[in-house]
Parts: sequence; structure tokens; C-alpha cells
Amino acid sequence: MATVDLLFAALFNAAVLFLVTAGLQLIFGVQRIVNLTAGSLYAFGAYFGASVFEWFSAQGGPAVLLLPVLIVAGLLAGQVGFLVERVLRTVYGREEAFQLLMTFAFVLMFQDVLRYVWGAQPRLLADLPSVYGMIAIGAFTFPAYNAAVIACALLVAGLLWWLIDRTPLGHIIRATAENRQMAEALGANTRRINMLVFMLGSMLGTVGGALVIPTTAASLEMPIALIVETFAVVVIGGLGSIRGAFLGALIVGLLRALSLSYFPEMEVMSIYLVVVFVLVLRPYGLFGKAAA
Amino acid sequence: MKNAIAFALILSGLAAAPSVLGMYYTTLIIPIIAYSIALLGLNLLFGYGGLLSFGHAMFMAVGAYASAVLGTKLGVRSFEVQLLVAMLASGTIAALIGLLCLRYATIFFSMLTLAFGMIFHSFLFKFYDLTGGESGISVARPSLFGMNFTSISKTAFLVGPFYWYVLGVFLAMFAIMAVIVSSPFGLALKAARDNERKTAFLGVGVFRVRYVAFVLSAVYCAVGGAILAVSIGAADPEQSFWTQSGNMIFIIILGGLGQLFGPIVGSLSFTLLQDALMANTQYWRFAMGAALALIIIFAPRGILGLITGLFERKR
Amino acid sequence: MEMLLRAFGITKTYGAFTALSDISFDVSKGEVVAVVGPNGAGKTTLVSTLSGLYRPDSGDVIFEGRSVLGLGPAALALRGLARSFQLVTVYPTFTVEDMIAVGAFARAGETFRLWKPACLYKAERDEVREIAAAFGLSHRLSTPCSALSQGEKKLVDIASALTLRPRLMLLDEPTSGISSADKHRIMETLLDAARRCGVESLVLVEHDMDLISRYATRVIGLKAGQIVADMRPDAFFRDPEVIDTLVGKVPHHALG
Amino acid sequence: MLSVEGVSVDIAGAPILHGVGLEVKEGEIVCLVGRNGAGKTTLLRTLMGQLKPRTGEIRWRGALISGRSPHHIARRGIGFSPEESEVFASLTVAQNIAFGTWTRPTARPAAERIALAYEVFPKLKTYMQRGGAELSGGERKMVSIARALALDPDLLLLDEPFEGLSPAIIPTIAAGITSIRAAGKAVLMAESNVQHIPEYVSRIHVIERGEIVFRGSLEAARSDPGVRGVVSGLA
Amino acid sequence: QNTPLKIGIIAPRAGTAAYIGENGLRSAEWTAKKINEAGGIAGRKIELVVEEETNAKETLERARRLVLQEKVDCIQGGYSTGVTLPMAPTLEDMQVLTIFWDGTTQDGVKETMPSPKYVFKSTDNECEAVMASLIAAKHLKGQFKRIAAISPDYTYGRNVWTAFKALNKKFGIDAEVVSEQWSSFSQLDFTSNVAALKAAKPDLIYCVLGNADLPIFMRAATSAGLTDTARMVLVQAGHQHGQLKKPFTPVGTLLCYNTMYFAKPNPSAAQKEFVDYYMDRFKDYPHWECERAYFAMNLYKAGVEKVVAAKGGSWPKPEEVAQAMEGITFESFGGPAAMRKDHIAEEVFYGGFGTHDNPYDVSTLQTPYSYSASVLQKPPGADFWGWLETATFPV
Ligand SMILES: Nc1ncnc2c1ncn2[C@@H]1O[C@H](COP(=O)(O)OP(=O)(O)OP(=O)(O)O)[C@@H](O)[C@H]1O
Ligand SMILES: Nc1ncnc2c1ncn2[C@@H]1O[C@H](COP(=O)(O)OP(=O)(O)OP(=O)(O)O)[C@@H](O)[C@H]1O
Ligand SMILES: [Mg+2]
Ligand SMILES: [Mg+2]
Repeated sequence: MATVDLLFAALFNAAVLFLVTAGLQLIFGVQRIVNLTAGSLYAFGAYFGASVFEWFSAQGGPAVLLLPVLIVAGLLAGQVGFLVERVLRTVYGREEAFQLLMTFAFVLMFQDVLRYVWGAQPRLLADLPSVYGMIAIGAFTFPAYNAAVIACALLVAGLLWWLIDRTPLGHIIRATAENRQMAEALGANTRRINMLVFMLGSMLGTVGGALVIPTTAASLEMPIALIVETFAVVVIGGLGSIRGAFLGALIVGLLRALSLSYFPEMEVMSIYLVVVFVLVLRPYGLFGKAAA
Repeated sequence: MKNAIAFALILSGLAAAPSVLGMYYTTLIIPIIAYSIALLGLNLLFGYGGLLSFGHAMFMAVGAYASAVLGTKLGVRSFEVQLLVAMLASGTIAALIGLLCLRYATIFFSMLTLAFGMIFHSFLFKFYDLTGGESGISVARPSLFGMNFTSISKTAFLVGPFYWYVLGVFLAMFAIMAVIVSSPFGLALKAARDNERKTAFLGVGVFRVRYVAFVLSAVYCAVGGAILAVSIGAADPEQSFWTQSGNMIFIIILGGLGQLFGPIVGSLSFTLLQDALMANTQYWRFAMGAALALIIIFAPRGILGLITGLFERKR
Repeated sequence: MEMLLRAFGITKTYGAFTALSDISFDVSKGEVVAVVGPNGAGKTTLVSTLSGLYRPDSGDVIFEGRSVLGLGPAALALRGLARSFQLVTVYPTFTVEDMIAVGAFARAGETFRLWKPACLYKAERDEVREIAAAFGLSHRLSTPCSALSQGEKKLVDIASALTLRPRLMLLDEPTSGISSADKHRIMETLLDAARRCGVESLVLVEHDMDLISRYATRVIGLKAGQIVADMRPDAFFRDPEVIDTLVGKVPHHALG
Repeated sequence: MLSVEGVSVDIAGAPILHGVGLEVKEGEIVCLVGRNGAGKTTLLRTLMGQLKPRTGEIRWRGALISGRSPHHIARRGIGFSPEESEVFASLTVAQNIAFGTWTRPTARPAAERIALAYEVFPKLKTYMQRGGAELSGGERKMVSIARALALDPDLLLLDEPFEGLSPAIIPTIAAGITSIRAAGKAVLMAESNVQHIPEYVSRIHVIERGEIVFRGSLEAARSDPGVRGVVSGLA
Repeated sequence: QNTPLKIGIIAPRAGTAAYIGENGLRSAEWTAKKINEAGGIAGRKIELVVEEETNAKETLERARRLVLQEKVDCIQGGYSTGVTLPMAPTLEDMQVLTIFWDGTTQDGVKETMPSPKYVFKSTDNECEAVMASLIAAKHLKGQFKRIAAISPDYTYGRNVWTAFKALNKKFGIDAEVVSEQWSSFSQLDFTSNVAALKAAKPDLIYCVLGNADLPIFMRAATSAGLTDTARMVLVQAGHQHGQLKKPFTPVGTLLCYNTMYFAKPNPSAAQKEFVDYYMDRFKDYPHWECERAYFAMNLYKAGVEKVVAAKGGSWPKPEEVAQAMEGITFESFGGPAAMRKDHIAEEVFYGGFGTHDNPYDVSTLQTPYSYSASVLQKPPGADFWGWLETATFPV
């Protein structure tokens, strides 16, 4: 039973990680930009989700609508990606170092924006996971909300994979990433595509943030703390690969849960050690491809 | 020739600083020089070698901790010894992880260095018996050339003997770097940045060239870190956090990537900018971020690029 | 004749696809070997295998009596085997002089001299000038490579490899993209400079029959990963069957 | 169909094209001949909208297209195969070729357009599933041209279409281009290699140092001393 | 002299510690306003110059700026030991009166300056943990057999957990350690930890979380049913008591509030006024850093006024004020507070068991227990671990 508990915790953990990482991967996979703002967007989604739901409750909205309200809030919050992309656009033609740095500039700015808007106190929604009650299987129970988040992550994973790997739009997106000029000369509106992808990636981050707010707290350390963990997932799975994000999140989630119960001392370091281990064996990550 | 004049100008400016600027700004110059030294190294790797490391704060921290452990825990006060050990320790660590990281040149290199940087960061946290955990270790005042300077206050020590000492170290390190980047090695490093495959077919062992640059950059960072630790009076784990590495890159870009004077110009402007912003607004991070964004967009070659651009236009 | 390079039993596959199957030939001193064949025949793959970039699945390449397998491009280049690529490769941020100097320093074993500025190496600088002069690039020494025309880039690309003083050079389509007006001049410059730099043999991939008939001493025809012809140019051009399988109808000069 | 008037283009501050004028009519095959660095690629990239002319006008079926973005120009029916092929490495050959059918729907069904592209380069059928990065130089060229064809354009811009192609395949392509012309489409190709200029071109333009120095038929070109100079490298 | 007194405040504003810094800053501003309204310090108004506490390097530069550029008369603030550690010797060296709000972990203080002249430290950070142990020993003895811990992996967490086990042994409590969880800093998801804890079946969980991670952990623990089977000891509840909402803070949880308990029955007039102001203005419950800032400001005031009263006339030198501050006792928010001769503060700590019987949306204390730091803190010069073994505690 203990292991079932642990396994479920690991899955939930992985689901949350996946949601954030997927946005990062999408943007990297398509635009070859390592989006350091992924953590900031996640935090933004979390704060925004908390505020929107508080407002919704204050208007007398029923608590059962928690999930849909948060998803809508996350989608709305993702619109900030529009702004970021407008600025980022100015460096599309330049080396990847500059694009990385531009997102670093946004990380700096976001820290203060979050503090200016929401203050220093962490935000959390009290007792909301219990809105959906517990699922009981035999002797062991777990919050239904967490299960819903896991389901959302799975859904997103499937949709993304389908979009990128199976639809013409996905192919156009990939071609644009590789050679913007040529894609353009073949009729692809690359401005729109870049914007679309960046917004989509941002929304994945903000929706992820909004979805987990009932189980976590929005706080100022969120952006910086999360990005490192996200990178671990990305590096293990392979940059730019949605499948990689999926597997990487699973590995990190499981690893964390396991090391917590068997060698708690090594919890943080074990993740990085696995990162290094994977990179030594499979330099581009489990599903990564060498940059063209 | 132009370089020599610029260098003479900067050097005389730095030499005049203690008597012209107040105490406060003089104390600020020590971290500026410390960063300049470290970034001379990172610039070799990133600017000339095209390898963007997101973990070099680690090597500065190695320098800082070497100085702290030696001075405070082992009672070795000689700063020369501390610097030497710092360089050796950092060089050794770089030599080890370089073997792994340098198999890749692009973004994967960045990710790997980031991972190693964070491993080191959590190492500093975990092994608190050795490293003092999250509070770090305080750094005792070192002796310089065997002289102890215990009779003067810490500030007087910093703006006095230590200042001149550090300036001397900077002078030496700068001169060495100036030669390195103009040597056949510097040429090969840049060649590998521009086209790795072609360079290999020109008989250059690309991996080895990059490896040497990586180790050198770590050594430079360690020297900078050790100096910084003395001016702070402590080595703390935050110095190795990834955002610090981000700041280091920020400074190089600010100054001018791949240009010999980039580091000094960058750290000077960065420190003064941050100082002015922090004194004036609590939202200085936003302002720094905005400044960085503006520089990236409008001055891709950094402040140096702006300056030389002005000169060129005049002519 | 002294043998410089011997390849035997070379097979190279990409996944399930066999790009070269059981290729054997050798190159002797003084030869200019043209490799011809339809697109996708395996010419670039062959050059890459000979130059140590790819490892063949089976077979071996012997250069100057020793196997090149596993040696890696850099070591091979220093031992006297140089190559150029199908697409021109120049360092956009370098001046022509610096670009050519890279190989000169590598050959002199000075890549790891960190303590002496490059401008102080007189012997190497002279050599760079000499090679640049051989390619007619003397007036371009301080021009950034990015500002060169396509033809000049090709020359700089090849000149830089010649600083290694290779005994054998592999050239992958050295004249592709060069206007017909300049082709012969470039080819002549190239051969002349190569001879002056001590290159003993050349292997070049070429589609231009005009150039082959003029400059090659031997033609190797490659098709679907196999050698289908290996003969002197006069014999080659007189053999309608070979011409037909490898080249098709030789086009004539529309403006001629 | 396409008319270019007085187009001058600068790259990085340096003037490259000077008042270039040119016209391509329906069903024509026009060849732009010139030595390396003459400005052929620059002109084609300008037509495609990748470079903005400093002065001059480019009209397509009467509408001004200079200054429009490349995707706009492509969607109006101008297909482009660049000098360096620029095949997408992350897509398969089949996906590369199908690209234009996704971005530009036309009256012709997508399957038909793709089939036409393979008709010109039947060899490509054998490696439809191969990735773009796994092709030889000549194969890339073929994919690049086939891809432009599948856009179902009314005008094809081909930059050095025969570069790196084996002479063995040139007749096939020539036949392909003839069939394109038969379908009422026009072709504007840039060539630096006179051996590659096909017999069937309608007109040639000789470009030298950014200026058109000759316009006319092949026959006229043959007897023009200026052209002969450019061709033989004496100009 | 009619120029205002300049007091430099150094407080974190971003990241994990931002909330704590915000509490301190708000209180410092309020206290300065109050003092100014009442005529200032020995007739001189106070002017605050605020600088942000970030990492050691930058904070030290900010402190130097306060001294060398702003020429402040006194520096107050400081939260993290990593920062106060290098700051103390520098400021001592520059002869600037410095009163730290916080930043006094054992390992940190051990090595800095045995006898400072200008620098005044806060109470040992471990006090609240010692209090937690005392309350547990007194009220819960016999009720727990299997203990588990969860803490961020840092010195403070390891120290207080070790202290808890040591004190248990000392008081004859024989409990088995069934799980130790070391989370990373600012960990935002605790489902794995909760699962691991649940698997270990503890009946008491010693929790040293204190930032946003505390409420997150508590909510996860409650929803997983962990709090039904184990009693929670929240050593740093005072960090986040405003977020310890009733639904996930069961009655009976042991809550430690550090040096200020906002809902204290019969509060001092100053505390009442401040708490009312704070809750009204910021819609939040003030925490201990408010008390620390209030204490620091008033300590300085008392020191200055003591010398001025004794000397009359000329404005006192820093060393005179420093000397006067040694041994001063006065009423802070939480009760009588003092500055020991060895420059370590002595204040009152609050803790107790949680109740939901209050008008707030958060848990408060059923019966607040208060302990003076004179009981919880090692005496001058002693070693913390040695003292733990030999001292007698009021259990
Ligand atoms: N990395 C790869 N993976 C799979 N197939 C490859 C790869 N590289 C080349 N090929 C295939 O191997 C065959 C030979 O390629 P190669 O580049 O040697 O041809 P080539 O003779 O140089 O042709 P060209 O004249 O067109 O340059 C081609 O059919 C090509 O598609
Ligand atoms: N980015 C650039 N910076 C500076 N000059 C350039 C740049 N791109 C092209 N040029 C110059 O513009 C001129 C025209 O180049 P273009 O590529 O149009 O020639 P081309 O006729 O296509 O030649 P080729 O036959 O070699 O392809 C050349 O002299 C070239 O040096
Ligand atoms: Mg080839
Ligand atoms: Mg061209």
C-alpha cells in the first residue's frame, strides 16, 4: 500500500512537471529558444489562477467549477506570452545565446512584476482539493483533484504529440524552426507561427501553474526554483521533445519519490546525478536529436 | 596599439580611483575587478570559443571556498597560497567535468554546465561540515606577500593594500589573456567556433583546444572568486546558483562579447548600473531586466560596440 | 609508381541503405583522380570515408602505409591528407589571412602555444602570404571572409587546406557554383597552387566533363555505391556505354 | 506577368543591384546569366521579398509586390528553389515536397500537385521517407525544385537549378521544365554556368556587376561580343 | 542637532524571504512613525534608508553604501545567516551600530567575533525549536513513540531536529525515528514526502518548514489523512501562521510563534495598536519579524536616550550608545525584552496547541505558553550542544 501511495505521488509530481516542461519543450523544439521564463509563466499562472478563483468564489461561483475556472484563468494568463514574443521577435535572427539572454531578462522583470501585483505573501487556495473528494481504491485513497491533474497532463501530452508529429501545422512549425526564411518563401506566415507557438507554450506553462494552485502555493521563489527542476526534466528527456518531457518528468517524479523514502539525504542531488548520467550515455537526452 | 592606449587609460583610471572616488566607490571597484578577472576567462570560452556556459558561477565559488577553507579553517593566511590553491582546485574540477561537457558545443553544453553548476550548489548545501551549508564560511583577512596588515581597519585594508594587490593581479591576468587570444591558440579557438568540422580538417584538435579554454576559464574564475570572497568576507553557496552564471553572461554581453575589454567595461557598467538602480528603486530587478533587453536589441555588440560605433561614425 | 592511398573492401551503410559496397582502389603519386557518377552514387560518402570523417562498416583505408580508421580528421590532416567540402566553408568572422593561417599553425604544431601572439610568427606568416599569392588572393589578405564572392570563398577554402602541405587532397565538387567563365581559371590556379605546395595527388568529385577531360589523369565512375569504371580519361570518353550509364548525354555549350 | 523596373538593392549598406529591369511573360522560360557575384541570387531573393529594394518596383500580374513579405508572395503563386537547396532537415522528403500544399491551397488537388513533382524527379520516390538531412547534394537540389513545383506556382524562380546535378539527370529536368511551361507556367532561372543554359529558353538576360547588360534571344546572345566576353571570362 | 537621525534598514524583498522582510519593514516604518510622532529619539526625528538584502556580496555593498554614502547612524535588519555572517565583522570594523533582526544560527554565530562592540545580534534562531521540545516534553510525554521529521535541507533544520532528539532523550522520552525527510529549498510539491511519511506511520511529525512550503505541506498532509494519525509540531508556524488555514491545521497541532503572537490575550498597548493597524491596513496577521524590528528600533532609542540623559548636551558617540544598550531592558510587543551584555537579545517566545475557536480563518493558540529566551538560549560564552546537555529546563 505504501508503494501505491508513493507511486501515485510520483505520478502527480510528474504530471505537474510535465505541464511546465511541455511548454518549454514546445518552444525549444520549434523555435530553438530555451525559454527561461517558463518558470515565471508558471508562477504567473498560479497567482492569476488563485486570484481569478478567489474572485469567482466571491461572486458566488460554485466550488465544483474549480477545474474549468482554473483552466480558463490559465489560458487567459497565457496571453502574456504575446507581449514576451513581441520583444523576443527582435532577436529571432541572432545566435541562440542572445535569445536565451532575452528570456533571462524577462525572468528578472517578471520577479518584480509578480511582487508588484501580488505582494510578498504566498497565495494559496484553502481546502480546495477536497472539493472533488477522495478516490478510494481498496485500502488506499487519494485526492480526486490530483487524479484530474494527472489526466489533464496526459491529455495535453497526447494533444501535443498529435499536433507536432501528425498534423501539417506541426510540420510547418518544425520547418519554420529550422529555416525561417525558407518556410516563409514557401508560403508559411512565420510571424504568425512563431507567435502561435510561443503563445501555446506560454499557455501550457500558465495553465500548468493555474492547475496546481489548489495543491501548492504561488510564491515569489516559484520561478527561479522551478526552472532548475524543469531543466533536469528537459535534459533527461531530450531538448525539444514532447515525448522526452513526458518520460523525463516521469523519471524525475519517480526518482524523487523513491529517494525520498529510501535515501532522503540524496533527494536533490540524485536528480542531477541522473541528469549527468543520462547525458554521458545519451548526450542529447533520451529522445533528443542533435541540433541541426 | 589602440588596445594598448585603451588599456593604459583604464589602468590609470583604476590607479587614480582611490584618491579620486570616495571610499564607497573604491570598495565597489574591488568586486568590479574580481568580476573582470573571472569574466576574462568566461569571455575566452564564450566570446572567443562560442561555448555558452551556464555554470561558471561554480568556478567563482570554488575560488571563494578555497580561500575561505584555507584561511578560516586551515589557518593558511597567505593570499598567494590561497590563489594558487584556488586555481589548482578550479582547474582540476574543470579538467574533470570538461571531459563530459565539451563533447557538445551548442545548447547541450549550456545545459550540462548548468547541471554541474547545480550539483555543485547542492554539494555546498549538503556538506555543511566542510562548506558551512547555506550560511557559508566567513573569510579571514589574508596576508599579502607575507605582510599581515592587522593594524588597519578592514575597509582601509580593502581600499589600501588589497586594492593595489588586486590591481596588480588584474594587470597580470589581463596581459596574459591579451596574449592568449591573439596567439595561434586563440585563432584556433575562434576557428572552431565558426566552423568546427572545417577546423578539424585543418589539423586542429578541436576538443583539446576547447578543453584548454575551459580549464583556463575556470582558473580565471577561481581567481576572481577568491578576490571577491575577501572583499565580501564570506563564501556563500548563493554565489554558485545558476542565476549568478546568468549574471556573468549578462555582464559579458553588456560589455561586448568576444572583445578583450568586454569584461572590464561590462562589470564596471553592470556594477554601477545595479548600484544606482538598487539605491533608487525597490523594483531594480525589473529595471535591470529591461536594460538587458534593450542592450540585446539595440546594442548587440555591447557598450564597447556602441563606443567603437560612435568613433567609426565620426570618421 | 609510389602508392599513396589504398582503399579496399569499403562498405558503408546508413541504416538499411548501403551507400558504398565493397569499394577498392588505390591512388598513386602524381595522379589526378576524378570521381564521377550520378547524384546519390556515394561520391561524398566515399570522400568522407577516405578522410576519416565516417567509419566504414568494413574494409580499410591505408594512407602512407598506415590505416586511417579511427584516426580522426585532425590527426589525418596533420599526416598529410586534406579535404574540402561540397559546400564552401569559410570562417565568416576571419580575415582571409587569419583563415589561411589556422592550418599553418596547426601543421607547425603551434596550436597550443598560448604565450606568443600569432603576428610574431614570421615563418608561418610568410607561408600564408605565399599560399595566398599562389591563389591570387594577395590583395584580399585583410578582407573578411564574409565579404568574398562565392568563387573567392572556394579558393580561400582550398587555400587554407593547402597550408597543411598535404600529400593528398580530396576535393568534393570544387567548382560547383562557380560560373563557367571562371571555372578553368580556378581549376588551373588550384592545380598549380597544389603542385607548388607539394601536393602529390588529387582526388576530386566532379560533374563537369569539360574539366575532367582537361585535367584528370584517371576517372573513377561510381554508381549505386559501386565502381563501374576506372580508366584513363581518353578511354572513358571513348566508351559510349560507360558514358551512358554515368553521365548520359554530354550537354553541349548552348552559347558556344 | 512579372515585371521588374529600376530595382536597386543594397546589402549591408553596399549597393549590389543597380536599376535592374526585367520581364517574364506567361509560359516563358527566362534565364539570368552572370558570373559569380554578379547579383543573380540577390535579384531572386528580392523578387521573393527576402530583400527589400531601395528603389524600383516589382509587379506581379499588375499588383505591386515589392515590400510585401515572402509568404505573401509565395501564396500569390511564385515558387522558389534557392541556390543552396535549403531542404528542411527535420522533415522527410515527402513532407518537404508536400509543404506547399499546406500553405497554399489551389484549384488543383494536393495529390495531383505532389504527383506532378514526383513526375519530374521520379528518383525521389525511392526515398520519400528519408529525412532531409540524409540526402546527397544533388538529391537536395531535386527535392528543393520538386518542393517549389508542388506549390503549384505560376512562376518558378530557380537559383542555379543544375548546380551539383549530374549531367545524367539534366535531360529529365529539362523535360520537366518543358512540361511546366506547357502548363502555362513561367520559369525564371539564374545560371552562372553557360553549359547549363538549356536550348529551349525563351530569352536570356546577362547580368554583370548588378546591371543587366544584355537582353535577348539565345541567337542574339551568341553573336553579341559583350555576352561572349562575360561568358568566356574576359569581360 | 536638528538634522534627522538616519537609520539604515536592510531587509529581503524578493524570493523566499520576501514575506519576512516585508513584515519587518512594515513594522520598522510604523515604529519610526510612532517615535517621530512622539518627538523622535532624544529630540531628533528618524529617517529610514531602506536597502534590499539579497546575496552576501550585494548586501554587503548595500551596507557599505549605507555607511559610507548615506552616513547612517545605525543599521538594523538582516534576516539570513549567510548574509549577517559577513556583514557583522565588516560593520564592526567600520564602527557602525548594528542591530540584527535575525540571522543567528548556531553554526553561524559560533565563529563570528567573540566580543563585538558595535554589533548586536538577535536571539539564537534555535530558541523556538528548544521551546517546541519543552512544550512537547511537558504536554505530550507518553503520547508519541514513532517520530518523523521533515525539514528543508539546511543547517538550521538539521540543528533543531538534532536538538529535539537530544532533549527527548534528556527528558526520558524514548521515541523511535521512523523517517527523516529533507526537502529542497522552496519545494512546491510535497505529495511524495507525504506519501513517504504516511508509509512510515509516525505518531508525531516534527516539521521545520517555514516558507510557502509549510502551508503546502500541511494541506497535502491533511488531504492525505496524515494529520489524522500523526500530531504535527510546526516549529516555524510563526513564519506562515496567516496561511495556516483552519481546514488544514487540525486542532491540537503544536504551533510555535517565535517572539510575537498576534492574538495574545491582554496584549501590551503597543502590540494591540500595532496589530490592529496591521490587520486593518494589510489584511494580514503580523509575525515575529515585526517584533524584531520594533525591538531593534526601540533598543536603539533607549540606548541613545540613556546616554543623552546621563551626559546631557552633546550627541553621543556610537560606542557610548553601544555601551548603554548593553543590559537595557524594556517592554517590546511580546513582553519584557533585554539586550544581554554579550550583545545577544533576549525576548519572549510563544507557542502552544492550535485551536479553531477564534474569529479568524486561521488556527490560533488554545492556551499560549510563553518562555523567556533566558530559558531557551545558551548563556553567554557557552556551546549550544554542551549547554543542551547540562542545562536544567522547566518541564
Ligand atoms: N546520413 C545519411 N543517412 C541516410 N542516407 C544517407 C545519409 N547521407 C547520405 N545518404 C544517402 O547515401 C547516398 C549517397 O550519398 P552521397 O552524398 O555520397 O552521394 P553523392 O554521390 O555525393 O551525390 P551528389 O552528387 O548528389 O552529391 C544518397 O542516396 C544519400 O541519400
Ligand atoms: N551578406 C553580404 N554582405 C556583403 N556582401 C554581400 C552579401 N551577400 C552578397 N554580397 C555581395 O553581393 C554580390 C552579389 O551576390 P549574389 O549572391 O547575388 O551573386 P550571384 O550572382 O548569385 O553569384 P553566384 O553565382 O556566386 O551565386 C556579391 O559581390 C557578394 O559579394
Ligand atoms: Mg556529394
Ligand atoms: Mg547566387
